[in-house]
Amino acid sequence: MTPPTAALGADPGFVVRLDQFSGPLDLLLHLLREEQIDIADIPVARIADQFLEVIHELGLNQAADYLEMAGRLLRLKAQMLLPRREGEEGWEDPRSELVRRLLEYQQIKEIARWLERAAERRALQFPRGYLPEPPELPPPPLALELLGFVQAVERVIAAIPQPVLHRVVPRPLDTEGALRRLEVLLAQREVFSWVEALGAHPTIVEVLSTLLAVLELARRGLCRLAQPAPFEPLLVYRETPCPAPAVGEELTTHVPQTTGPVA
Amino acid sequence: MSLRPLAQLLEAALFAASRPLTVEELQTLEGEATAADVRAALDELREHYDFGGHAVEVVELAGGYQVLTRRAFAEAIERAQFAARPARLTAAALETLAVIAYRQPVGRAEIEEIRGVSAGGVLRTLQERGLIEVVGRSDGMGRPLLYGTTALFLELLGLRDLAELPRAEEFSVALQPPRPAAADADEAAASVPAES
Amino acid sequence: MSLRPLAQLLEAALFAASRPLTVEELQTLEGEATAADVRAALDELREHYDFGGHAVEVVELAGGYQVLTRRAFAEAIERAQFAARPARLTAAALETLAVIAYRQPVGRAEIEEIRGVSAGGVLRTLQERGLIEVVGRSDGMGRPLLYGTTALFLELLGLRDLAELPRAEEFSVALQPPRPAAADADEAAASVPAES
Repeated sequence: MTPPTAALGADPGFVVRLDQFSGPLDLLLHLLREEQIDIADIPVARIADQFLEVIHELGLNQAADYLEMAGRLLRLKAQMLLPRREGEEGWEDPRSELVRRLLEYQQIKEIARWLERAAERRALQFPRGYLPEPPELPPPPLALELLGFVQAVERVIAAIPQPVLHRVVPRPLDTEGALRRLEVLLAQREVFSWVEALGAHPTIVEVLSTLLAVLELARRGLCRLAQPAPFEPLLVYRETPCPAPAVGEELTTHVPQTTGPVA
Repeated sequence: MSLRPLAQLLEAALFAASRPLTVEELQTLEGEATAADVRAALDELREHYDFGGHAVEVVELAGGYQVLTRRAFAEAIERAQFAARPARLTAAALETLAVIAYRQPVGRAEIEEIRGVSAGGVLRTLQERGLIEVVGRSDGMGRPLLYGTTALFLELLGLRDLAELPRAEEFSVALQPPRPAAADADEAAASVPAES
Repeated sequence: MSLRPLAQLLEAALFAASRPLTVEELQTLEGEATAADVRAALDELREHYDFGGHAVEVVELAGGYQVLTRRAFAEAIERAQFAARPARLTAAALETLAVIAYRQPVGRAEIEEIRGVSAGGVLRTLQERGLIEVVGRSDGMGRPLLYGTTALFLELLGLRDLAELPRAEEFSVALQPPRPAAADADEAAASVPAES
């Protein structure tokens, strides 16, 4: 039989899909079976490489469980490479834990197969298809216990995906950084929209920093600002600095709608 | 006297089907059978039920045939109340009820977001059971219905009012729809290309 | 030979129920009937079905009794589309059930350790299908929920009780290369409980 990894590369029609395995242990058993390997004496290095190759071929996007197993196999591979003295006392085969898990899982798989057959056999017998309307009696009293209720709440909470908690870092306004970005833009171009200094997905902090920086540059007389129409972005015009800039004058003269909202 | 093969087939089909079956449908069970064969086998089955003292009979109904329990036994069965399972809520119903109890008034969309599964059938069951009721409409898109728990709900749990729900504050805070990580401000900040 | 009154009552009740009924439940049909009376009447009904050549039989299931069609008619019923089999379980669901059936009461962590994959989704599905339920809490860290199988699990597998599951030791613990799949399947089939 061809090893699955070789087959993957050789024949595009042969596809091993990750969802055909019910987990990394299942995939591992599959590889061992394909290679007719004794579970008790696994050539870890070879199997680890094959395992990695297969999960690589299959795409890793949703395979956290497989990645964890890949990590274990690689650690094991490294452990097997460590030198050991002949007949050393107390040497424990680093593979024994993996062997135990594989055997346990293999047993579960056999039980699962037994259950499946039992269910199939049972499915050959049909219950009565027509069930009479329930009698027109008051429904039996409903049993609701506080303990069961609280457990239900806890189950729901446990099943809610936990939001990733981020460390909250105090974030001061970065006017200095915004100034540097604006100065670069001013050196390159006569006129540009202040929005260009913001980047693709600005945070509110960056918007504020940039706005303050623009105003600061205008105050220093390095640029002048204009807003063509209400709600339109401010335009930043390059200005040669005067020795004695009139503070704020540029702003009021060049912004036709001083009360106009800034987009 | 034992039932003959075609009568056996008809018995199996009439037992397993959820509705009356017509003679034409019953013919499909056995390729060679004519309508007359099927009618003869139906008669055989009917006689078998009648003379064997069975509690069921072959009834002609809605253009087809069905095996039903005889009327004489209906009363005894009703008295025994087998038809309904002992009334306990399923895990899904209980969990939905829990979300409503701690988040009310709450709409279906939020319940589904929190539990991660659709809630339509369960909401109907809970409403039929009188454990929840529509308490209003949200102002949001489509003005969805909002649900809340009923007096019966409190009664069954032995509570005087909602304030007596166990760990009310802790649970009402914990039962939030999951927040997508992308909405996080830190992530947004990280995606701004570094410049200078 | 005609069915006697108690056997008739049982037949009516078993036809009307959507699940196996226990001897205790069947006793409530007839105030004076003892458990022994009910068992005798069940035997009478069973023999009647067997010797009368009926397409249905009395099956002992999940601690109770249910009337089901005989296996021989499954193909004809399905072919005519008068009834459908229940949805098959996925491999993940079957493996999870296997762990729970043999280790119950068992927590999620142990299930995940044995299967090597996270179990949240499968546990939820099995719970919603009514095949497993929360049976308690462990004393360990965080007091995790413990799961066990339900009566519906036994019903689905056609088992009288959990004792009918083969002992875990009967499943080969292969320290040698696994045998071809076909041989495996035969062996599993052979250990399915024989028809009663």
